[in-house]
Amino acid sequence: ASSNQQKISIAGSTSVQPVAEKLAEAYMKEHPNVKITVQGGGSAVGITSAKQGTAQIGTSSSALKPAEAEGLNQTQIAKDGIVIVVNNANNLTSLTSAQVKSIFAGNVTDWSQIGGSSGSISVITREDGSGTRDAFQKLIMGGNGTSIIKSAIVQSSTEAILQSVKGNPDAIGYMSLASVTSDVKGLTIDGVAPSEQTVSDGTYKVQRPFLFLTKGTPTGVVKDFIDWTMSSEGQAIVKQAGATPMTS
Amino acid sequence: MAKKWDEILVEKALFITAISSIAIIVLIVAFIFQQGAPALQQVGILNFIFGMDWDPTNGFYGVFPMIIGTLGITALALLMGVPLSILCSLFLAEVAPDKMRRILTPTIQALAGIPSVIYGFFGLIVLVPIMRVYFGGSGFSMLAASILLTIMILPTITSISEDAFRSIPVEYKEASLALGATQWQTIRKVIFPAALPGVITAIILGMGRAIGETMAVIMVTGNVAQIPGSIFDPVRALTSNIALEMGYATGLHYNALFATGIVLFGMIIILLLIANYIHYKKKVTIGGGYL
Amino acid sequence: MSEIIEVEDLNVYFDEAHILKDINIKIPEKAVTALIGPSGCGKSTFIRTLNRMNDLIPMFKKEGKVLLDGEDIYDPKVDVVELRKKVGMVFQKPNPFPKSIFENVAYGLEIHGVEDKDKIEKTVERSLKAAAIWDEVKDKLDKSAMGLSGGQQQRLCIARTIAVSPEVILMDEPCSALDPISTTKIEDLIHKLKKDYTIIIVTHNMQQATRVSKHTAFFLNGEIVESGRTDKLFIEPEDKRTEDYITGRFG
Amino acid sequence: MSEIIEVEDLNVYFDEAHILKDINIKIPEKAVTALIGPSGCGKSTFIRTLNRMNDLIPMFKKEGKVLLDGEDIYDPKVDVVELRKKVGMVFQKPNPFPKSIFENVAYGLEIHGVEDKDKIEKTVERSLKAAAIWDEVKDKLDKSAMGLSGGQQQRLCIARTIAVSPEVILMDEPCSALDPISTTKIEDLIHKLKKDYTIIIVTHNMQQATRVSKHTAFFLNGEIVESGRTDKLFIEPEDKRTEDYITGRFG
Amino acid sequence: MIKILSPNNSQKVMNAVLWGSGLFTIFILIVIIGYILFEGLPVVNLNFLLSDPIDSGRSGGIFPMIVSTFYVTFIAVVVATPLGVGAAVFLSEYAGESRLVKLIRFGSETLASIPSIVFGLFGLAFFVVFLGLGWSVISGALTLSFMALPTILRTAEVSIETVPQAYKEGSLALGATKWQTIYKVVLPAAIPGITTGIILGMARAMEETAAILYTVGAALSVPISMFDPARPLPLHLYILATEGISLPNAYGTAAVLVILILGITIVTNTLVERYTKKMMGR
Ligand SMILES: Nc1ncnc2c1ncn2[C@@H]1O[C@H](COP(=O)(O)OP(=O)(O)OP(=O)(O)O)[C@@H](O)[C@H]1O
Ligand SMILES: Nc1ncnc2c1ncn2[C@@H]1O[C@H](COP(=O)(O)OP(=O)(O)OP(=O)(O)O)[C@@H](O)[C@H]1O
Ligand SMILES: [Mg+2]
Ligand SMILES: [Mg+2]
Ligand SMILES: O=P([O-])([O-])[O-]
Repeated sequence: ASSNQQKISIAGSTSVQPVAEKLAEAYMKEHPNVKITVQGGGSAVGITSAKQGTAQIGTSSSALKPAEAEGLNQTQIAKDGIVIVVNNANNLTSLTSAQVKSIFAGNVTDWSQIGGSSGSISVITREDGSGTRDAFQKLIMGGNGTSIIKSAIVQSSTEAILQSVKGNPDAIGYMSLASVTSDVKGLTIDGVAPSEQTVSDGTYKVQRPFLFLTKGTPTGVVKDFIDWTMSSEGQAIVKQAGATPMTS
Repeated sequence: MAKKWDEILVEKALFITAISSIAIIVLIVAFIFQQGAPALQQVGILNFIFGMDWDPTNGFYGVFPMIIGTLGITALALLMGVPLSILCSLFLAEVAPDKMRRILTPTIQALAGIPSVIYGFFGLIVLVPIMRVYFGGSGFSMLAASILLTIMILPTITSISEDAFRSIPVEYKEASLALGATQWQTIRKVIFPAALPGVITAIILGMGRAIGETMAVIMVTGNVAQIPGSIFDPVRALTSNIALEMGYATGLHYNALFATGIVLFGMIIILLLIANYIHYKKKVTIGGGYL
Repeated sequence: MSEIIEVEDLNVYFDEAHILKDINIKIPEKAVTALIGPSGCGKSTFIRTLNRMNDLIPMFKKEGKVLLDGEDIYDPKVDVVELRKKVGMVFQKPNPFPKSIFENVAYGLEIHGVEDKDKIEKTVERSLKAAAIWDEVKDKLDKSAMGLSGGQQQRLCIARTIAVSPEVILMDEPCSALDPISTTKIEDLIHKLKKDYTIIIVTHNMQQATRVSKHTAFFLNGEIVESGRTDKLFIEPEDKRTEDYITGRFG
Repeated sequence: MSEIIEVEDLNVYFDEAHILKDINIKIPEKAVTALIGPSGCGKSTFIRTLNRMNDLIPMFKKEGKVLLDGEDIYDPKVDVVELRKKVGMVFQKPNPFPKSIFENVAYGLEIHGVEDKDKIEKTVERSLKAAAIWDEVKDKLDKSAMGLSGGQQQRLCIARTIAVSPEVILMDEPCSALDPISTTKIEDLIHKLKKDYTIIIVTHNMQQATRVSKHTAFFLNGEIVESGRTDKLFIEPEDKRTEDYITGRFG
Repeated sequence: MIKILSPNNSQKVMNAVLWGSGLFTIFILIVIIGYILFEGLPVVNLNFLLSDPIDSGRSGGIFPMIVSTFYVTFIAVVVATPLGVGAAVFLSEYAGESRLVKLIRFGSETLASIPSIVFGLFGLAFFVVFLGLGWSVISGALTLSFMALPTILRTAEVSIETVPQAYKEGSLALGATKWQTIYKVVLPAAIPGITTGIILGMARAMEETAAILYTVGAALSVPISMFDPARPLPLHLYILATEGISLPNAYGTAAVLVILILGITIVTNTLVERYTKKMMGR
């Protein structure tokens, strides 16, 4: 059977990785002659691997910059909501995006300034360049306009944000919707509570794309896989994997 | 003369292994430089090293706070870790009951096999909250990282120096004890000096581990690229800088991360030169004496 | 003359091997006792038991008593360090420290808390002279002791031991690597020392035993076959095996 | 009788220290040559020069020639390994390997390519018997050699050396740690060996020198003061210093 | 401080200090290993050990990861050990104190301080892309072997240098060649130290994440050939933990890894201990 076996390698974003793995698993079940491997490394690895051809499909969890996009064909396979989270002990349940912005810009430094019980705010952010931060920066901070305060604690993964916020009653952070648990509290922003529904229909604004990147237009089995991913069957699996499908 | 051929062959083979280590080093160094040099050129070496701002999105590439961060974390970790590890290795080699040693030695070695991520999570979930409660601030701090590193370098330094202590010929020990020296005097004046080369190697390897460690440090330092006011403030290490952003960096940003690697490399070389200078000064011959 | 050391029913084992069997002996104070016997009979093991040097060997086990000044040195209350200060030892294989010649001899003084440099220097010189090695090393006191010849190392180890003036000095074949002249000098030293110190010397040289010792014990296969005054033991031994051994008719 | 080794104008230095000075000596084949002299005079250094063991000491420097069978052993063309196969050595300080007693003796055979187990076992037994240690170790051949007594280790090292039958055997005080009986046995061995082998022995024991050797060389301060037939040298030495030394009137 | 104390008292103080540090280390060991086992053992059962992961590891087991870990670590150690020990032998026995020696020594120490992520990126550029080995067991293992190399090299060098000269002389005097001497006398005598180096190197290779993140692939299936991608335990738990897939399973994976390593170190140490006892007679 191996003689006509076809291989696809996928590499890149670690946020997309679990989704891609689940897609691959289901696809391989239907197509026993196709072997798909999924490799992490980060969105940058996705971009370079796709460009170099080391991987047939690169993945990214943020919109590409013009220079990065050059020569690449992009397919958005899912959406991912980004939730502003605080400690469960925090008495606030909602904020406006302007309030979040001033907190992250460092203009508001105590919870009492915005109606919470007093406590100096501990701002936790993701690392520069991460898909999550990119989206947050663009949609909350306003593009390159205002930067996140320099003294903010930087954490490099979804789980690390979760644990940091969980462990500190005065913390605030942001993270992928799929990973939010009852350990922390997701805030309603501008009156919209984050949920798959609100992300999917676009009412919840803070979100980012999950992208499949190919060098040029996909062909053959790669094209078939991507098409399948976009089909209702594939999108159902995206949903199972915790991401928000393109169509609800 | 078949034998002679064997010998020459063996020597050549050994030479090749030695050279291959060099080749590996050269390969990696060349790789780092090739990837990092463009950033140094574009940003300017001095701007890069002494720049106070790291903000790739807006084109600022200065690593000075991280140099301080790395030095601080490493120094603090060595300050706590070296004495603890060496005392512990002395404990194992000279004091601990045999049965205890037989369990402890492998367990300490196993400590070297615990993934950094786990150390990181341990730090994040257990250590950071404790630090926050007792020392204020966010808990993310230089000290938290140093404590983790102290534990992480413990197995390297302890195991290697324990071996160094235990390989000192018993004759020396006997001679000292027979003169009425206490065990501690014997350790301090005979065993320790004779084992010094091994201990220094252990420290150097431990220092390497401390400088090079990434994953655990990332989770507990807070990664704030600012010069810390105290050991309770958050900092960012050079290694963290590379690991944090490498996943997303392209173009100049990517090169700048490797340039961070070059700076780190320079620091390592300076630290090693210092360590080797001490090493050279204190060089003792053991196992010598030909009769 | 009183006994400084009394050994009662001493048995020593290394793991299962029974090395010393029912040893009973009294060592007189301020006198020289020689231990003789064929190679491997347990002489070294015996004297290493007297300063508890065998404690370092994990498989060492002992039964019986070793009394020093009436006190059992294996009593848990005994401070081994103090014991070894009182009971010095020159090992069978010369074992200088990997330090300079001077430091080798000064070592014992320093650990005994002597800080006066002058005193240390004087004692080092006196000890090296007594061990008949001063002339050979006086110009290279700061050189490593590892670069000495076998016999020089042996004499250095003697100097190192006498520098700290222990009450009892155990010497395990101290002249084995020495030429007749150096040997004579060491024997002179022993003669001098015995006025104030108790000396136990292991030797393969019967003449040496008769020259230096007042008492002799003859070891064979881990047992003491005979012990007593040297003049008597060598002239009219009680045991046939002793006679055979000292006359070289053995085995 | 021909000379197997000829040493011409040999000078040896350790760094600046001039250890051997203008040594000229011929060693006769299939005979025993004794080297005597006070401790530290250069005997060990001299014999270690004969199998190029001093090459291992970084600061060793030499001038002059050492001819073995007419060939300079320091010639760059010479294969040191072959040389050392021909010229075996028993060291002053016993240095068994940290291996079992059996392996210690079998070692030399194995590296010389002997593979026949039976032959190895026989040779090991024969060598241990010749070195007068067989009875003491025959039941613990698989035990570590490090657990032997000083004298046992010394005899083991002798066994190890003769097991590979070198043409020339250098012995640096091979009986220093041995009792008279073992010593006699080793001397008997030497007598047996000298029929087929050339032996050079360092000894501090004048009687031993007269008993075993045909030729003797007297070393003093790195020089050979006198060398020649043992009977002559000990009865009517030419040099005053030799006379003083052998009669013990020295220094 | 110690100066003012009498030797006797300083002995007592140091005894207390040494015991103190020993007990403190035990405390650390109990806290760290206890923490991992406490958090991780609840999910560990036979099914966890022997089945494939389901849902990226949200449920199911870690069998392929255990296989991957052994596969990758084995190759890494098999490559790094001869290189490291060989180089150490060359440095300590053949090269003298030349420039080259100093350079290699210095280089290997530098190598020991290079961050693992840089090794990972190097591995990606060199093995995966340049040599075209792809994301595979072999790419990951070779990267790890480079990381483990300096520890093995320097540790072996130190222990080879402490072998008493007298052993070497004894062998050479019997007509052994230099290599025979090294192989049959020096290396056996240096075994305890060399094993420590190998164990430390191996432990490093077994726990490393960053260096394999970019090189080994992350396949969830059992690797058969060296060129298959794999997902060793530390990488698996890294993905599980950082992406918030399943923290309990991450700890379970960590617990398994810790137990594996403990098993290996205990067995090796016992063997070495026995061996030394036999050789040294004590
Ligand atoms: N490695 C060395 N470095 C410096 N000097 C040395 C070294 N080895 C020996 N010497 C010196 O060379 C001289 C001769 O030493 P050698 O060992 O040859 O003496 P020896 O005649 O064998 O004495 P002994 O009977 O005591 O063994 C001595 O003065 C000794 O101190
Ligand atoms: N560490 C050890 N382990 C096992 N057996 C040992 C050990 N040390 C000595 N022995 C054995 O104990 C016996 C006595 O040894 P010891 O060293 O006391 O002899 P000795 O009388 O001093 O001999 P020599 O004159 O050769 O030095 C010997 O048979 C020896 O093999
Ligand atoms: Mg003895
Ligand atoms: Mg000598
Ligand atoms: O790995 P990322 O999805 O955060 O780019």
